[in-house]
Amino acid sequence: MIEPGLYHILFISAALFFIGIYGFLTRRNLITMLMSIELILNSVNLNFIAFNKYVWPDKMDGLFFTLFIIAIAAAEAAVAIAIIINLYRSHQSIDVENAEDLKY
Amino acid sequence: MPNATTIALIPLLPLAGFLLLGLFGRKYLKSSSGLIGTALLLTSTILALYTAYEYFFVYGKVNGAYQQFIPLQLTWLEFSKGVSIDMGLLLDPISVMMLVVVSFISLMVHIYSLGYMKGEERFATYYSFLGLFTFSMLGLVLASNIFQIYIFWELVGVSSFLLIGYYYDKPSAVAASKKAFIVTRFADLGFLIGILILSFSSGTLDFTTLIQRLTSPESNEVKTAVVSTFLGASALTWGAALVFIGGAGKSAMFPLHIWLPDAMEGPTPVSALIHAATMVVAGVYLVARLFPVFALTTPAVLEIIGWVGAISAIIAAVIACTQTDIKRILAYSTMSQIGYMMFALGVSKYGGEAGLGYTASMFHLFTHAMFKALLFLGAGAVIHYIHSNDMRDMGGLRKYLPVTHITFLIACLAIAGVPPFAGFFSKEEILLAAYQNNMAIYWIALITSGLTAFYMFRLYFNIFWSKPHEVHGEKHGEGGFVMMLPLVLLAVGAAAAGFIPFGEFVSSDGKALVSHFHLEFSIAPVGLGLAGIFAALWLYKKQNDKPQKLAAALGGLYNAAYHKFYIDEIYFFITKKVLFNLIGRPAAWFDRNIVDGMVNLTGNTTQAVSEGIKKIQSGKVQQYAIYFLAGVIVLATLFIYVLR
Amino acid sequence: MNLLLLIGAPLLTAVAVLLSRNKAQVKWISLVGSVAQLALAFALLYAFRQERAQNNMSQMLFELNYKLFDSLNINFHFGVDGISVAMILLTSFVVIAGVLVSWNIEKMTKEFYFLLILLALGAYGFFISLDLFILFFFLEISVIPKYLLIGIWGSGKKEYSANKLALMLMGGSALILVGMLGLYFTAGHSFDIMTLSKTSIPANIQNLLFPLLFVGFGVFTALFPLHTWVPDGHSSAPTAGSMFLAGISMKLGGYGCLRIATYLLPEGAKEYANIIIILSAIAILYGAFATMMQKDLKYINAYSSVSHVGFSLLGIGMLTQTAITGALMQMVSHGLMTALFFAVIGMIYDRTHTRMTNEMGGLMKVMPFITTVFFIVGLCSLGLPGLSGFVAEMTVFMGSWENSDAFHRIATIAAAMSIVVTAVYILRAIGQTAMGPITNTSHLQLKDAAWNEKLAAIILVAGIIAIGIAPGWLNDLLRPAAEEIMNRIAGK
Amino acid sequence: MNEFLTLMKSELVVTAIIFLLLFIKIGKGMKNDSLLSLVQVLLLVNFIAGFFLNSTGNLFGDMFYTNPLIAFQKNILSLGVYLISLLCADWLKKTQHLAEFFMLMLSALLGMFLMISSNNLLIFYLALELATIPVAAMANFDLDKKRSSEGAMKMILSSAFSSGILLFGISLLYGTTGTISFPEIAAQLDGSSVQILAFVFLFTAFAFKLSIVPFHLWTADVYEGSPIAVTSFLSVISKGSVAFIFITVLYKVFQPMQDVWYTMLVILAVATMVIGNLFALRQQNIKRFLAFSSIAQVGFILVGISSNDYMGITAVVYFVLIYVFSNLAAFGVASVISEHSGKENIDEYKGLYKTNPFLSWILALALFSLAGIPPTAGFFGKLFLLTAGGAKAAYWFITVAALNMIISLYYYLRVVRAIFMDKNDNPVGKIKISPSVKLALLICGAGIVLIGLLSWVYDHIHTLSFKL
Repeated sequence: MIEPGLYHILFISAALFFIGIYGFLTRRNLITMLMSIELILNSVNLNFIAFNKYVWPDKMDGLFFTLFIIAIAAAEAAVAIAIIINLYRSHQSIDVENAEDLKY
Repeated sequence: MPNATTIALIPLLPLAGFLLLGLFGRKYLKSSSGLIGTALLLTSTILALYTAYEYFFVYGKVNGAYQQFIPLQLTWLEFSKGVSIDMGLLLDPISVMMLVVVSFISLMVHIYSLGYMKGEERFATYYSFLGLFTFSMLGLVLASNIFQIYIFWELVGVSSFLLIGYYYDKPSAVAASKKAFIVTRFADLGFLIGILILSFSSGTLDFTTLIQRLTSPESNEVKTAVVSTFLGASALTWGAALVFIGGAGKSAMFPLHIWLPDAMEGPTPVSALIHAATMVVAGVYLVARLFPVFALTTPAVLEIIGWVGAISAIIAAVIACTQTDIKRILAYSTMSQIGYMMFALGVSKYGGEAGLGYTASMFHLFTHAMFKALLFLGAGAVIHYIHSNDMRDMGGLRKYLPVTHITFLIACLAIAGVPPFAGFFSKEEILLAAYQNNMAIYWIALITSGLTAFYMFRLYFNIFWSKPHEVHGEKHGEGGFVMMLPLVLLAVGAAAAGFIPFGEFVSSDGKALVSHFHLEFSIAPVGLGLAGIFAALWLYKKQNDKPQKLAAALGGLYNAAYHKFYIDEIYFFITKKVLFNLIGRPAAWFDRNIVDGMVNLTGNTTQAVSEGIKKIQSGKVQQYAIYFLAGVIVLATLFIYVLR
Repeated sequence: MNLLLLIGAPLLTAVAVLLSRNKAQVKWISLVGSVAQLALAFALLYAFRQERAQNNMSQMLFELNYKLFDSLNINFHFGVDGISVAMILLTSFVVIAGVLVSWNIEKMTKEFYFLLILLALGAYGFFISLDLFILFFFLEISVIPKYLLIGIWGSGKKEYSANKLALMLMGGSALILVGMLGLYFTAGHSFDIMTLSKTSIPANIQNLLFPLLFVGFGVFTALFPLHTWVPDGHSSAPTAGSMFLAGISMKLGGYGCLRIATYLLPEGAKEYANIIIILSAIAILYGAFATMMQKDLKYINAYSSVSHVGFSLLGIGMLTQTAITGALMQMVSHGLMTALFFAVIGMIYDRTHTRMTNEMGGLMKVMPFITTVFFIVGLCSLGLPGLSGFVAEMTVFMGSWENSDAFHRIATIAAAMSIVVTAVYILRAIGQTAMGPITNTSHLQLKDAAWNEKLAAIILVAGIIAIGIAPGWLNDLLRPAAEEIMNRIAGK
Repeated sequence: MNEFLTLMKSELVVTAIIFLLLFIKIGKGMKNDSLLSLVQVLLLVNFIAGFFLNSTGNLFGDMFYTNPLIAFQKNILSLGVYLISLLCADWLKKTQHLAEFFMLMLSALLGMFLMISSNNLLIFYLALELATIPVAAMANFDLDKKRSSEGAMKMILSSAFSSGILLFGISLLYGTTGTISFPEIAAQLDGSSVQILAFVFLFTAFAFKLSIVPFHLWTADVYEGSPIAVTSFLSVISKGSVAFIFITVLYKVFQPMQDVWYTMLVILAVATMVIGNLFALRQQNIKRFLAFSSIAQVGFILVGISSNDYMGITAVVYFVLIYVFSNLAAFGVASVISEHSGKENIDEYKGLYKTNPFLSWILALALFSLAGIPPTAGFFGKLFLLTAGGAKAAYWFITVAALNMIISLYYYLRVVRAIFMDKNDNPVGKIKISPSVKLALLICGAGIVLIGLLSWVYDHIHTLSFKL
């Protein structure tokens, strides 16, 4: 049973980050895209925590930052979902490919 | 020192006439304009004669030579230290002589026109133009500065343009005026560059200084100018040659003569004034003015001048024999006579006995002015009477136009060089000068004088004898006193001018030159002249078919001469085909399509690009994210790996 | 005398025009304004000559210096030397003539006159500013009025021409802007021309900046091959518009080429002089030949402008005092001449409703006054002595001839050849329109010039003749200024 | 405590207004007209209040920092908001959620205030989100329009995405430096690869907000989709605020990396100007057109920023001030026209001058100012940006920028041409302009004409920024 080091966690968070991006780029469903953004934010949170714990144990900035990010993420999600619902009203779908009238 | 204002008034009075009649003539002074113009010119003629008297007899000679006065010299435009255009009055024998000639002939024409142009729609305009011309010509004559002469040179050019184009609604007249202006303009280009060269190498534009600097071989101006060469000829040679081109253009020397015959489209008195007596001899005057430079510094150019003159003389004479438009015949004879003056200068040397050609040339200029103006005015009377320029419509007019007939005959005798008329003396001197210096030219001149006699009397007989004239309708007479007076006065001049001891007054170096006649020498030219006259008598006294036979016999030569040796056609080809089609059209095309095309091209490419890249804005939010990431990655790699 | 008047007068006029109620008021107000400007210009000339007479030989007279953007060291710095005075005179002449000929504009009269006066304002300001930034400001002011004048009141493919003109001029200004900033930083944060003229700028920077500035201003004055806005712009513009364009705006460029590019960057000027000479010699001949082929009177004058303006650029390129003086004379002369030419064309067009030479003929019979003026301007353009064109061209030639090497000589001769070609196309134009039989019988009813047209023509003709008969005064005005410029070029 | 009041006064005022509106809303509410006029008054008060008691200092353990220049920047923003409230009055009166709209807008404004004076990455991030999320909601305010919600969706998603990237960058920065307060970071920077990566991430977030190419693609769609009031808010106010903080971050925090970001700015500036212009060239919808033109304008702002000295700061602040007037004037006219005739296409503007000379002149003035033609202020603004950029004597850079002015002039003239020259059978009808709009337009016009010529404005900003 080995103690997980900084780089393990960074690896995981990086993985999460890219998974999130991948999801954002590929999923057609708006809600899912929103969720992948949450993944990105969580990877960031992991980063902060890890750095805080392993590199700068005496500076709590990372921790607080994480808390704030969570809060903001919630707010963002709320507004986003509101918008998506409204979009659904007008487009009768929450598929990103149906919302491409504005272009060129 | 003569009084500046008196002399200044001589050109300024006609100018006043020009302004007065030009501005108010057509409205207020319609009828009186003729008299006003004539009065003004009469005054300036009197002043001119007075000046001449004063110059030759009051101030007279100082140690054997007439002095040169510059009573007035105003700086008009200064280019740099010492190089400036001055407006000045230069008095020396030739300028005084020209002063008299110009003002006198112009006066004659003014008077004559009172009758000839009566009832014309633009009577006032006509007189204002005459005033402008007289002013410019007098200014040219009196010029003390080479650039001043150029200025008035251009002005006489434009006034001749205006007067040729006087009947502006006749397309032929318009064409002729344009032709005259453009051809002379082309020559003036040479003149201008010549001036630039001369003025640069002499460091001045003032005649006296310029001549004095360029004729003293040890002066450093000459040294430097001679050293700097272009195409094997020294700068000075080029300068002098180019200046001569200017003169040749104005004086209708071959091959720049093509405008002169067409210029006859203008009213006949104008032809008499401008294209016979005064303006066309400006070239001769210019050469005479710069004669020391030509003679002492650039003899090569003088040689060319001689040949050009001779060739022009004979070519014109030959053509004149074949033409039927009486004014054109006179035009060609003018050209030929000016050729005489030119080669007379060409064969002359500077100073002393050798300077005979110079004197002769000026002498001929003088006499020629008389009888040629007379011829034109006479022709004018005939045309006025017949309403046609064509010899073939005429004949047997001697009864109907007695005065014209007599005076015309006198003029013909004069130009044919029959003693004791004026032409005889001047022509003799020219031939003598040629004989002494250049045999080839002498022979050409001799033949020419024969031809001259022939075609003049061909003209004379065709007009006044030949077929009898049938009167249809009532004929107004010879045009009354105002038209006869000038004829008579000029006839007197043409008859008597020869007895003036010209060498006394005018010579290359100002010293008196006694012209002595060898009887045995005169035999040849006079004989030839008489031969020509009798040939004309035999051919044209009575209407017959000998001329046609002769023409047929001569065949090719006749045709060539009849078509003026096709020189016009050559010019036409050069201008229309080469200038317009090979240069003008391509230039215009290039500008519209290439240069402008470039500008439009840039515009269109921008448009095209912006159309091409619109796909980036696809409207797909995920693609936006892809571009976003791409940006991030590119920047990151760029700044982490590439730029450090 | 206070130079601010020169800006104030047009400014007041413009405001008054905006406030005026009806067309008549607009016209008269602008006429009064332009008369006032003319008076001011003459007053300036007088005052200037007085100062010089009491030999006040300082390069710039009547200097004013107000702080504008203090932190950037940008100042309202005004002052005049002979060149500026001459140019201001020219401007005032053209302005009053332009106001007069457009007397019968019916469409949006107020806007029309407002824009005209704005143009004038720009020109006056440009000619008196001694601060690059302000100078540029005034230069730019005139772009939009031009655009609108052509676009709204123009004829033919006006939108296209207006766009082309505005964009090409903008391109020119862009280059000027860069060069300007370059000067600003190399001279240690100063736009002041007088300061810049005292500072010595390293040669490599001069060689970098000179083309920017010269080409930039060159676009304004139809430097070959950037002249293509000229034919289109001039031919599409309304009469007064063309007059202002050719008479004033093109001079802004020439002035800039000399006063900014050449004067401030002498080394660069020497470096590129030969190129300038080649380009302008080409422009002179090529413009003339291109003109020969034109049938539209306005195109004829536009192309001949390209050719004539070439002389002033040639003079600048020759870098001798006389040549530069000639170049300036040519600017003034061409300004008056071409304005008059356009005015006449406008008068003819208003009557015959065509500008095609081959559709006219014998107009001299029906409109003697107009055709006489046409003759005069034509003869001026082909350099007839007694009219301004001759003086200017001869001065350029004499000046050019002072460089004694073959290259300059050949360039000069090439340029001189144009006097023949010019004669050809001018006489063709005159012959086809004024002379000959009347081809179109409907032309027999045409009226001759009205009072305003006569007045406009007479004013400009007076200017042309005043220079042509007695060039001395203009020479005295320009030569010392040219000498100052030459001193800097000669490194004195 | 007293210090707290003075330093945070602008934020406090805005907050107060927000709460007032909230109470009115949960109270019995008000008629739109009266509410609107009340809000307008309040905003005016807010703007005027900005002029007093400006002092330097920091709060919350150096998280919040302010100084006269920052106060001035905040004033510019409040002025903009005030003008918007006037310009879009006609549209605002129609919306049934007026109070909410202003609450959102003002909280966004509050966010911007905080962002400008943030001195710490945490508060910066919070403020950034506060300045973004409400705007997304506002973008959706034409609830029944498909395009509106689409725009809003695009905005919220892409901004969330970009803030994700930003946060990742911040985390890396924190990891390498161990701090999130600006001054300390500046001290800690050593230019290692990780930090550069972090910087790039951070930079892109700004780039996204300023819509710098290639992070700009959301801009046009959102602008076109959302109501004009929001579009103008986005294009002027949020752009301006981000530009201000961008300068602070670059100059204060990343000063050690200046050669990195200078190069980056140059590249992106050129790209932004060119792409923005090329797209603007062929737009038909006026809003979309102005969107791309504003992208091009940002390119010029970058030129100014690249100078990296007080000259740049001054130029940028000055330009933004002018930009507020010019762009708002343009949007104002657009909104008036679209409100009364529903026309938003440039072709439909043809012959506008015949019917509405006043609107035409204002629009023309605004466009000339945007194109940088004298005597409008835009000329000076652009010129000073280029001057600032020229300080580094990168001539080709300036030349490219200057040449871009040609293209931009071309498309601005397109509109002018449509208004003044082109014929049109059914032009926009005669429009009765409501007084408040007229007032706003006049203010804008005056600003466009005067700010350039009244040089003391510039000098004032200069003195403010010179003190730093």
